[in-house]
Amino acid sequence: MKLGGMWRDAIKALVQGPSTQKYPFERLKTPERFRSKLTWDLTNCTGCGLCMKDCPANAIEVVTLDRKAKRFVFRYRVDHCTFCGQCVESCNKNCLELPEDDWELATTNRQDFEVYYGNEADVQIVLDGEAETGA
Amino acid sequence: MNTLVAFLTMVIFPGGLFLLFVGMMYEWLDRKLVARFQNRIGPRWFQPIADNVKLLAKEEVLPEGVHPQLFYVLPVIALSGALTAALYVPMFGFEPATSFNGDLIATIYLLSLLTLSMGLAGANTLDRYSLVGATRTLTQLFSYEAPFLLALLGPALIAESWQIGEINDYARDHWFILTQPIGFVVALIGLMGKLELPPFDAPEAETEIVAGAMTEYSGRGLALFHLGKGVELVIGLSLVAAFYLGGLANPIDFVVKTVLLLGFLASVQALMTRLRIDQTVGLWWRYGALLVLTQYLVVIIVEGTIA
Amino acid sequence: MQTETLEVKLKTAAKFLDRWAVETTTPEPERLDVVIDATDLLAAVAGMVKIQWGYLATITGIDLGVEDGRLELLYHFCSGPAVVTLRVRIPRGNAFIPSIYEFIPSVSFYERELIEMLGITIANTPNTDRLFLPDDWPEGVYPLRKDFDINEAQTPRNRKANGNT
Amino acid sequence: MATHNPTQKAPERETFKIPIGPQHPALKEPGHFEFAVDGETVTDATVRLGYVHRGIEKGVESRTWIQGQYLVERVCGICSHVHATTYCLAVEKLAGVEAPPRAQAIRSLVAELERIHSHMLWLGVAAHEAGFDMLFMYSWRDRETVMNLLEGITGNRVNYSANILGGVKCDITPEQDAAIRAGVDYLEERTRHYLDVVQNDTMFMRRTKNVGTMTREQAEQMGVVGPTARASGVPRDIRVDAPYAAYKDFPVNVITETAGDLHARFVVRVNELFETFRLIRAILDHLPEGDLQTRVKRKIPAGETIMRIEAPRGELFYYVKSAGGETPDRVKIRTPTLPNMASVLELAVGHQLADMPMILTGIDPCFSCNDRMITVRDTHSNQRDVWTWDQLRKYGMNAAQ
Repeated sequence: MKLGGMWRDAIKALVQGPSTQKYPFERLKTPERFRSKLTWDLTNCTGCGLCMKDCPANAIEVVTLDRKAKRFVFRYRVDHCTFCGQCVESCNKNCLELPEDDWELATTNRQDFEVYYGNEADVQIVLDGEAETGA
Repeated sequence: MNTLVAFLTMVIFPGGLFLLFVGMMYEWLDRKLVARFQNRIGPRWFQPIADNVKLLAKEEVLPEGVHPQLFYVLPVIALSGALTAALYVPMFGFEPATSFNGDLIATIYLLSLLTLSMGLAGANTLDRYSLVGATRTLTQLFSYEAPFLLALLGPALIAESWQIGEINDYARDHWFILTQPIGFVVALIGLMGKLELPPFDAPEAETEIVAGAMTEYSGRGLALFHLGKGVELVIGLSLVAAFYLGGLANPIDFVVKTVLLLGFLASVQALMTRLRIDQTVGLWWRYGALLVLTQYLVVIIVEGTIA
Repeated sequence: MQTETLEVKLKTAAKFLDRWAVETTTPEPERLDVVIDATDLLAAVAGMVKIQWGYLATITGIDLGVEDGRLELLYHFCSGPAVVTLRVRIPRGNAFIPSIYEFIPSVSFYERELIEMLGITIANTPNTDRLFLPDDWPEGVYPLRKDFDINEAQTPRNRKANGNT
Repeated sequence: MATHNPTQKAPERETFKIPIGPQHPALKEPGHFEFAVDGETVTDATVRLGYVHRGIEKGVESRTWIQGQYLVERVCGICSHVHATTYCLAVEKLAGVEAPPRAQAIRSLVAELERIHSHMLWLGVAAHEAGFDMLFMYSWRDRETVMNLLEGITGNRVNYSANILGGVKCDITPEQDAAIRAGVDYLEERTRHYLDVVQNDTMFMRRTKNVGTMTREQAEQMGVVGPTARASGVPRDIRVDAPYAAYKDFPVNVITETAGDLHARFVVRVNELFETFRLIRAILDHLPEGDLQTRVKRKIPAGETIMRIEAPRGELFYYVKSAGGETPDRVKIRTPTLPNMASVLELAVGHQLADMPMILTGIDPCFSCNDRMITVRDTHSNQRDVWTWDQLRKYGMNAAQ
């Protein structure tokens, strides 16, 4: 039985200063396995669509323009993504990667959450196509 | 000219505005210290000022089913009670602005006005948290008031005066903390009960009854109650320091002593678990009051033998 | 009970439940499934409670589909590693089962879940209020049935929000 | 004076009711409790849950087996790993495959780290409900250690996604091994200190001793699980009763207390932390070598299975049925909070209002796990009509003295 059993902690805290991390001014290094914004590499992709099928959040869409010519556009919705990493595991060709450092994703513009990967010309075709159907 | 000086004394310095400011500073210091004890950063120095400015600027919502006049007037009474009490206390180490024989009792009751107003304010609304909070506020008032009063009367008894100013002068060469340690502890803890600081914060225990009696208050009313509490904190600390820590001779004396006391209060707040209201009452009546009375007995006997 | 081995536990239960069993299977080493008639449910549950065989973990309700035309209720009793399941099948159209509340008071919320999720009428259960679903959920729409249609489940508030009244 | 929630049916009697929730400082998750009070003494308790019901059981039916794992992981924000593990183990059983030993060991390791995280979080929350913010702040500060470890191993602080059907995604590297050991050493030292505080701090003891006492008979009758049952002397732990994942190779000692009050629940949970530290070191010492994953087909053969796991809060029960397709036919989840919740309302009656948040937190409730509705009516016959202010005050005073 004692009164104020945590007094040692209190004194220690006074001497050492707060343990709070001052976020925007000080950043901790994210661990190597941290999952942030998905990246896609066209080189090995076969357009099998397993990533799209397995994504639990429907964040991925692989648009096939021409399978033989390997013209794929990878549409990725960052705001839908739950960063579970299943797509990376599902991909047999290692086209997908979740890097650890691109995690400050907050934005005021909804459009920023829609990311397209692929050849610039192909992306433009997909974007135009969308614009046509949307109108 | 005299009226002008009196006016300034009351409204600007050391009473009135300056007192409100100091109250907010002491509140900040208290919050900051508790935060630091808990290994947090805590608020910046202008946080209480920002809080109060924001609250004062905001609309005051009149809840359904309250007595409107009472609802508006209670915070004013609370704050004015606290500010009036400051006139009889040697604030910042200066002589009390005004005094009369027996102002000690008047001060203590002016200070109780805040608690009483809060209790009434809680009872005034239909809100169930407010009602329970009001019950607890008043229950607590009945429990700490007597020991607190008795603890402050201890030094008065020796100083043979009921005037705060005179006791303060007398206490300068008599450190009552040494001769009446129990009274000191009871006075300090009574002050915590009065201000509803943890561990005596059952009346506003946020995990049970949200904000207690204050739940329905917003805007100006809440700000006035807050300011009143800040002022009361300063007055309470000055009283205890003046009576038990060798009096308040000058501003430096005041700052050193009251800040020391505040540090002690903050550490108690951080280290203790909130008491249930029945435990609070039990503590006060079973231990607080009895210990003070015992000390009285000793003081009277010792005084008697010396005299 | 604690010292009994898995086999002994399962054997005790199997022997005890044999008088009501329509069919007894052991799908996995630690499990025993006993199919019983709905009319025998009360007797079987009362018996399990009386011989103090484990505790009721939960009741699972399954819709076997429109073609099959039946609902299945699984009363899972657990004791250490052993799990004994009483399987009761009732017709989909006339889903009715007696409450086992009088033997196991904590069963109330499992039964209420069955009521609103699968549309089963449970006799003598003390409380039939809404459990999971919103207060304005339409009557007669049971989400865990296989023929559940999300469009039927629109609550008035949702409908208002979606603009289709 | 007593106003009533319009969504409730007409009350049988007029009482002074204190509502807690769905938005309330004491509850960080939504749930609506109503405590009828007699002065400060609680005479009746009811609860309405369901504010965060997301239809996960139905949702899993319309997703593939793989997607289902990430959905059930989100049943609970704190013990997400145990949900995914239970699901994976059940599906693997159905598919007739077994994850490699190393994967099973890592599953257990992450589960134990999660137990530390959950218990320390609970310790903080429970202390906060008692008004002991100091313990709250410090236990949450130290919880960061284990969260950083989990982030390092799995890549996330909550919803780790460490599992995948047929194994785990993440390996333990030698650096991580060292980091975990260092973290566990630090936490063990801190936990020893917290045990000392919980067991010896006078003020804290006054709020926990003999509050919400549940006898062993009551515990068995109500079917409570997990630390709540173990605090009442019921040695019920699935890790021991029916070992899963790697617990066959790493046996667990069951921690029990006999008092059954809030204090016992504190002591049981803190002591369980020491057992967890021991387990983590044992797993790290004897981590089996080998693969991390085996292949699981996309179509799971028809069948059904039951999987039980010891979550930080108690027994987690999964019933999974496959019709042979790419999606589950039925997934039934019974979380540990559900059987424990009934005990709260049972225990509430007769206690002080001030003890309510603590009794409620004593079982470590998880509303997002649970979301059901329970009503318990007591037999307290002292029914009063509408309370007047005088009566209330008088009762407050009487209760206080």
